[in-house]
This record gives sequence, C-alpha cells and structure tokens, in this order.
Amino acid sequence: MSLQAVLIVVAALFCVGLYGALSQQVVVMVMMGLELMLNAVLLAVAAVLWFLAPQIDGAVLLLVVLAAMTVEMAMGFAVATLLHRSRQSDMTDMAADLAG
Amino acid sequence: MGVLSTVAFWVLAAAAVAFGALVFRVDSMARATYCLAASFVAVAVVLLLFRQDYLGVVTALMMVMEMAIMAVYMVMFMGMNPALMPMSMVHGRRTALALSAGLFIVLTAGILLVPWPSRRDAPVADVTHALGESIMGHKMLVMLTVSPVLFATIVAALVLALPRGRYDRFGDDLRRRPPADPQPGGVGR
Amino acid sequence: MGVTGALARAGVRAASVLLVEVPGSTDTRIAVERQVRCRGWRLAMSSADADVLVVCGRPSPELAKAVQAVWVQLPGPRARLLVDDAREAAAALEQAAAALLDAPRQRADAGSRGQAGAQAEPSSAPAPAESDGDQDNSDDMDDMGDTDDPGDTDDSSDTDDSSDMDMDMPMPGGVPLAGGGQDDRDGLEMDELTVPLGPVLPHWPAGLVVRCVLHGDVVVHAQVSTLGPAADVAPEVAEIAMDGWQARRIAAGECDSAARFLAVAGWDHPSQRLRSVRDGILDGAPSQDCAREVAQVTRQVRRSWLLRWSVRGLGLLGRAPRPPGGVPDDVPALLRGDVRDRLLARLDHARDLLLDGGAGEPADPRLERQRLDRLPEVVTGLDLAAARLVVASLDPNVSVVRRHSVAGP
Amino acid sequence: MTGGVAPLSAAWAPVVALVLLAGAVVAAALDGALHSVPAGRAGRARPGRRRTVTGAVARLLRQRRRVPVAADVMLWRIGVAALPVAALLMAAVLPLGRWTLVDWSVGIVWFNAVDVAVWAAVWLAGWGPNSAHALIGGYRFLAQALAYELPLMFALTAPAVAAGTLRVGGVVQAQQGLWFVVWMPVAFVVFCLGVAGFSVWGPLSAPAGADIAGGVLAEASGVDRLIVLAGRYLLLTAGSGFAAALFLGGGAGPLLPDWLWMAVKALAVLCALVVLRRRLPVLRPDRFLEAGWLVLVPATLLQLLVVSVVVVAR
Repeated sequence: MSLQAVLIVVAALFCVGLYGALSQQVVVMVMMGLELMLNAVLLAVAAVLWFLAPQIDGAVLLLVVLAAMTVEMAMGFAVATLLHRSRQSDMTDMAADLAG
Repeated sequence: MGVLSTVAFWVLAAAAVAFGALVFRVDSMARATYCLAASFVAVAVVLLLFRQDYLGVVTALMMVMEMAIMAVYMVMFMGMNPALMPMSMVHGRRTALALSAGLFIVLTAGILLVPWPSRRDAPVADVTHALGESIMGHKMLVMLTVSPVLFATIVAALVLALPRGRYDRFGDDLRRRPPADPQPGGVGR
Repeated sequence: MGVTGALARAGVRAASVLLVEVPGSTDTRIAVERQVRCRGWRLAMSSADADVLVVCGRPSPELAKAVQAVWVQLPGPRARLLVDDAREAAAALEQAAAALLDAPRQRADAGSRGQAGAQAEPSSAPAPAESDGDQDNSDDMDDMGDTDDPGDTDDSSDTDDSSDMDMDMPMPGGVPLAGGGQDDRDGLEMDELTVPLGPVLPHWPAGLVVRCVLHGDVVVHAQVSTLGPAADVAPEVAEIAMDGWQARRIAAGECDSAARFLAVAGWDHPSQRLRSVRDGILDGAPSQDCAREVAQVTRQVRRSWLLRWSVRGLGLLGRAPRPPGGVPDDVPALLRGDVRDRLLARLDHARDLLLDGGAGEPADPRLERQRLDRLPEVVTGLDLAAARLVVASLDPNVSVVRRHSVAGP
Repeated sequence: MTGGVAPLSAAWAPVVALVLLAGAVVAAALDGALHSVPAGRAGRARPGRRRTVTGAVARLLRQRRRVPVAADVMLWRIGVAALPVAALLMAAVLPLGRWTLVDWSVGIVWFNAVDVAVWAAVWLAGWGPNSAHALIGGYRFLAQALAYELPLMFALTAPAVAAGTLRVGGVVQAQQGLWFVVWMPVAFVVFCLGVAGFSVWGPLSAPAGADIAGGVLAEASGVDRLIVLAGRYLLLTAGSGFAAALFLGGGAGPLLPDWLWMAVKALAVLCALVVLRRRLPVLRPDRFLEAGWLVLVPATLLQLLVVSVVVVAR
C-alpha cells in the first residue's frame, strides 16, 4: 500500500460521489453524493498525513472535515424540510426558480 | 506496513467504493442509506489502519448516527417501501457519468505523475493524546471557530425547518399559557 | 428424536398464548388468563409471538374472519382453541399443549401451509414479489412504505433520458402503497395509511375496531365499529352463591380494566397486582382484604409522578380550560379528566363496591355508549401510544352496547 | 500498556462471549422469576409454574420463522444480528479484573460508537418486516435515542475527564481511592438510563411496547426473536459491566479477587435494572424527548463542569 494507491481509491470514491450529486433529483440523494465526496476528502487527508507528515497538526484538519460533514448534513435536512413544506416537492429541478 | 494491513486496506477500499456505488444503484431507500453508512464505516476502519484511532472511531460513530437519521429523511421525502421496487430518479445521467469518469481519469493520472515527497518524520506515539493537546493548545483557534459554526448551524437549521414561531405558540401578545402545541412536550414550557 | 422431543417438551412448557375475547365472554377470558399463568405460560404480544390462539366465546362471522386472518400469521407449531365456558379453560389448555406436542399433526399443518404460500418457510431469503393474498392480509399489518405522490415525479422527471423511468408503481407483494394525503400538523404533506386497530391486540377492549388513518404514527381520523358474538344475547353467567356476587363481578371487571390500562402503559408490577386482586375477588377472598389491596394499588398509582408526568393531559374530557370548539361539558363523572383520572375513578369504584357490599348496578348502557361515541374525537390528533392509552382508559364494554342497540332504547 | 490491565490474546474472545452470555442468562432468569412471583397479597392463588430460560429458548428454537409479505429480509436479518454483535464489541474493551480482550486507548469512544450502531440495528429490525407496528417501534427508538444519546455522551465524558484517559482500564485505575459514582451521581444515573435506552429496556422500552403489539418485536418469530431478545439482554449486561467499570471502581474492593468484585458489581447493576423494569411505567417518547434535551443535557453538562473544576483544582 502506498500513497498513490490510497489516493486512487480516494479519487474513485470522490467520483462516485460526484456522479451521485450531479445525477440525482431528490435533495436527500444529492446530499448523499456530497457526503460521499467528503468521505473521500477525509480519507485523502488521513492518507497524506500518514504517508507524508505524521505530525499531529494535520489531524486537526480531519476534525474540521468531520465538522463540515455534520454542518452540511444538518443544513441539508433543514433545506429539504423547507422545500418539502413550501412546495410539496423535494426535487432539485423544481427548485430551479431559486437560482434566478 | 505488514502484509496483513495491506490486504485489509484493499478489502476495505473495495468495500468503501462498492458500497458508495451501490448507494445510487439499489432500489430501496433504506438500503441506499445503509450502503452509505457501510462505506463510511469502511473508511473509518482505514483511518484506524493509519493509526488515527480516535478519529476513526469518531467517524464511525458520527456517520452511523447521521445515516440512521438520514434513513428517516429518505423514507419521509423520497419514500420506497422495503420491497425491492425498481425506481430511478435521475436527471442528466449521461453527462454526470461522463464528468465523473473524466475526472477520475484526470485525478488518477495526476496522482501517478506527481512526484510525491517521502515521509518527513516519524509518527507520534499516542495520536489521541497528541490531538487533544493540539486542539486544546496551539490549535485552539480551530476549535474556537468550529464550535460557534456548529452552534450557528443548529440554530439556522431549526429556523429553516420549523414552521412555527413563538407567536404561533403563545399567541400574538405572547401571553397564552400553556402554549398551543400540536403535541405538548414533557417539560411543559 | 430424543433431542427434538426434549426440545418440544421444554418449549411447550413455555408456550405463549394469544387471546381473542369475544364481547360478553370476559369471565372465560379471565379463566383462561389464570390458567395460562398457572401453567407458566405467557400472553403473547402479537401473532408472530404466539403458539396458541385461544378464542374466548363464540364469535360472529365477521369476528371469526378477523380471527382467521390472525391464525394464518401464527408461525407454528401452533394450536387453536375455542373456549366457550370458563370451567373448560384448564382442560382446553391441556388439549392445546398436547396438540403442540403432536409432531405428525404439526408437520401436516406446516405442509399444508407450504402449499398455500411459501412465505412462512424459514429461508425464503429474498422477499418474494408475487402476491400472496391469503397468507398475510391481516388487520394489524399493512404496508408502511411512505411514498410520495407519483404524480409529482411524473411531470418533472423526464429531463433528458427518460428511458430509465420506471414509475408505474408496482404493488410489492400485492400490498398497495400508502396513498398521499393532506398536510399534517407540521405543515408537511404526509402519506396516509389506514390501519385498523383491533379486534385482536393485546390488552384491547373486546370486539372493538378502530379504523385509524395514520400520518406516520399520528391518528388523523378514527372510526369506531364493533364486532360481536355469534348471538347478541346476555351470556349465561354461572350464578355463584356468594355474598354480593354481582358487586364482586363488577369490581373484578374494574380491576381487570385498570390492569389492562397499566399493561398498555408498560407498568407491569401494579398491573399484575391488580390481576391477582381480580382473581381473589372472583374466588371469594374476604372483600375487606381485596378492598385494602385495591386501595394500596391506587395509592401506588396516585403517587407515581412518573406516570402522572407521562400521561398528563391525555384524552382530556370535559374539564376547563377547554380548547375552543372542544368537548361540550356534559361528561359523566366517571369519564371526566384525563386518562389517569379515569383510571383512578375505576379503582375507586372497585374499592367502593367491595366495601359497600351492595347489590352493584349492572353496567349502564348509556355510559358505555358514551365511552364508545366519544372515542374517535378524543383519539384524533394523538400518536398511537397516546391513542392506545385513551382507548384503554375509556375501555367501552362492547357487549353491553351491542345488546342494548339490538334491543332498542 | 498501562499497569494493572493485561490484554488477552484474541483466542479468549469466545470466553468473553460466554461470560457475557452468562450475565444475560442470569438477567433473563431473574426477569422470569420476578414474573412468576405473585404480586400483592390478595391473590392467594398459587404462584404459577416458573418460566425458565431453557423453556423460552427451546420454544423459540422450535418455532418456525415467519416472514411477512414484501419484507426486506436482508436488512431485517442484519438489524437482528447486529444486536448481540454490538454487545460483544462493547464487551471487548471491558476489563474483568486484570484481564481485558483489547486495552484500547479509545475504549470509551468505542463503547459510544457501538451503542450508536444499535440505533441502526433497532431501526432496521423495525423497518425490515414491513409491518406498521414494527416500523413505528423503529421510529420510536430513533426519537428516543436522540433524547438519551447526548446526555449519555456527556455522562461518558465525565469519568474520562476525571481519569484523564479514554482507556477503560485507565478509568478503573483512577478510582483506586474514591469511586466516581460518589462525586458523579448525575452522570451515573444518566449512564444507567442510557444503558436502558440502547437495550430497549424498562422505562425506555417504548419501541418494543405493549401498546404497539411489541413494536420492533411484533413480527419476529423463532430464531429471529431469540436473537433479538438475547441481544437485548447481552446489551444490558455489557452496559452494566461498563457502569461498574466507569463508576463503581471496577475490580476495586477488599478480600475478594478483583475479577470477582467486577463481576459482583456488574451483576448488581444488572439486577437493579431488571427489577426496576417492573417497578416503573414506560416513558412516552414524545414526553421524554423534551425532558432529555431540557433537563438531562443541562444536568450532565453541569456534572461535567463540576468534574472539570475538581480535576483542574486537584
């Protein structure tokens, strides 16, 4: 196992997540894609730490990624609830008017 | 790294990616959610291989918890019963597939071509202890930032998701007691 | 065979029994309950948990249909009994134990079910998708998959490749999906699911069926109906020469009702205590002792702040402050207050009957009618746990209501 | 490794499982015995025949498994099997006197992570059978878990802060002078409540309540039911073991060897939990949720503040 090997796994995870986030219609499924991408980031940070700089400072970054995941999730749930309440839908397409 | 941990790594990596892909392939919402949870747990165990004991366990803890709640939202907002019903709710599938595949190729090429430096120094003995020292010591600013952000998230999420404010509960002059709640709580606020 | 036989014998010693009470057969049910306890058996919580299905009394055809639906859900080895007379309870359970031990018979039973539907077989690992109507069209089981209105998805989803669309809403296992409903109390569109509660549920009033429309587990609409015995006549009750027998029977009934309420509330100790008081009353234990015991349990219930906190304000009937447009205030004293007040009223009533030793008036049909009629409005808007507590606290005597509606006012 | 605790080799794992199982059997036997004891005095009827654990096990072994229409059998079985597995994973970091299977530096966090995995297990056990009552049970568990988990986490933090380590063995060591229960009573009570919570037990057993025909248990029959019930008792046993290790000084005590003290203390907590189940009504989840957030969370935070001040001042 080498850094390159781990990073390729990271790239695979990230791209699966990206595919999900781009292709899914339902907000919750989009969130699952995003979570998967953050999961990849988590693994990447841990791998770089282990293989390049096993000092502790970088581990703090892992904590920050974890916190980002929680924040994303909580806000995602809130937005999904709000969308569902206001227009009886949770499809991203139907929220397109939010863009303009 | 011994042979055992290399084998473990590849098994876990394959599991993480496979479960991640299954999230968008299976037909049941519950299965999709718990596939994601399984992917997270696999990554958490990989973190253990990298001697990040505390962070690995905390990742598993948080993600299983999140996914348990996520499953409720999935069922609530998307809805599929336990039966394996074929369903697909995708848009722009080909574009998304092309984009992700392209990105994967670019990333892999980059990973293989970049000359990665070698390890600078030896790992610390007790990572958990060192992490604690670090976030309570010279990296305290990070924690000081993260905690208000998390708190703000709780408040913001509640404001977004709750349909009722105090005027709905206590009346226009905020004098109604007990408050008009669809379901009274246990403390009797 | 040795191991299997030993396993069977040990297992039958710990059998669990699902009771179905036909309205008017309370005495029989109580007798069966006592025998169950005596044998070291246990009352089952659900059909999947039960080995023996005991029907107390002769059910009407509709009730018999509901019982049949439950019967097919028993996993087996299983036995089914109809007990019509309280005195036959012990013999009947003995017979059930023998039937459970009868290996060839159980094998034949399992074989016949295997043909009817492979559902009950141990290792049908992937959920079979074919319809299996007669196996599981039970009343307390329904599909719970909350689905969004399919109309919503159809107009929006064909953006570029609709080849993948497969939203023709199949019915998994022949069970229709939950339908879309109106907004729930939190302003979210909720799917509606119709779940009939009763007539076969643990600690449930005999013969009562409440058809609930659920949002999640919140009852948004409830409709009450009753199922009766084969013939709506006053059952022959073995008159026992005992002082104040009538009063004793009513007091025992009140204790039984209170015990069932406490069982629904998940408080085993006083519930069991009340059950044994009930048995004592029926056995002719000195009424002073019984009254003292009832008073002790009442004190235990009254003192428990945990119970008070847990059920406070549930199923409130006729007491200020009244919500606008709420229940008019012509509520009989026994129904007044929340579920806990009604429980305490029952216990006090039981104690008074035991102490007075008077004749004891038979159940007032108007009061029982009120219990039944008020049920839907009180239950609406509550979650299922609260609704169960309210039903248990009202505990309408279906038998009395039916007899008087048949006989006319 | 830290002094006092010696990790055993992995070959001892079955022994740990057996010890845990023994605890579970004791709990189940006690519960059965309490069921047969006549309550009160007026019922002079003879006490019923005792319900034995062997009888109950034999019955469930003989019963066939029934699968409701359109059930998600895979998820259901995963949920069912996860309960006893979770209990074993908890017990793996628990020291019995001097011995422990794994003396892990993050044992307490591990315990917490496993008890969160129970969320998923119970929900899946409720979701799988495709039955209204079971699903309501699963949802109830999540609602209740949201109320007990945060207080439980803070309650777990208190002994860790006081001992200055996340190692369970280290926490036991730190209680040589004074048991933590003496100056962390709130944390101890909340911890026991949490144990009842993740074991779906006593006042927090609404997810398997009688009002929804057994809730998550409603559709389980045969071996499935046996595993769920055993999982509950195993979780209760593992939780009691942790209560003894984190708050009651683990193996500390006079005369008897330390493993025996640990076993005695764990059994005492276990029996107390079993007895209390009959003595307390079930809390309704909607009421408990608000109480959890508005009463238990502040209470445990205050407890944590007290502990931190004491540690800093010491």
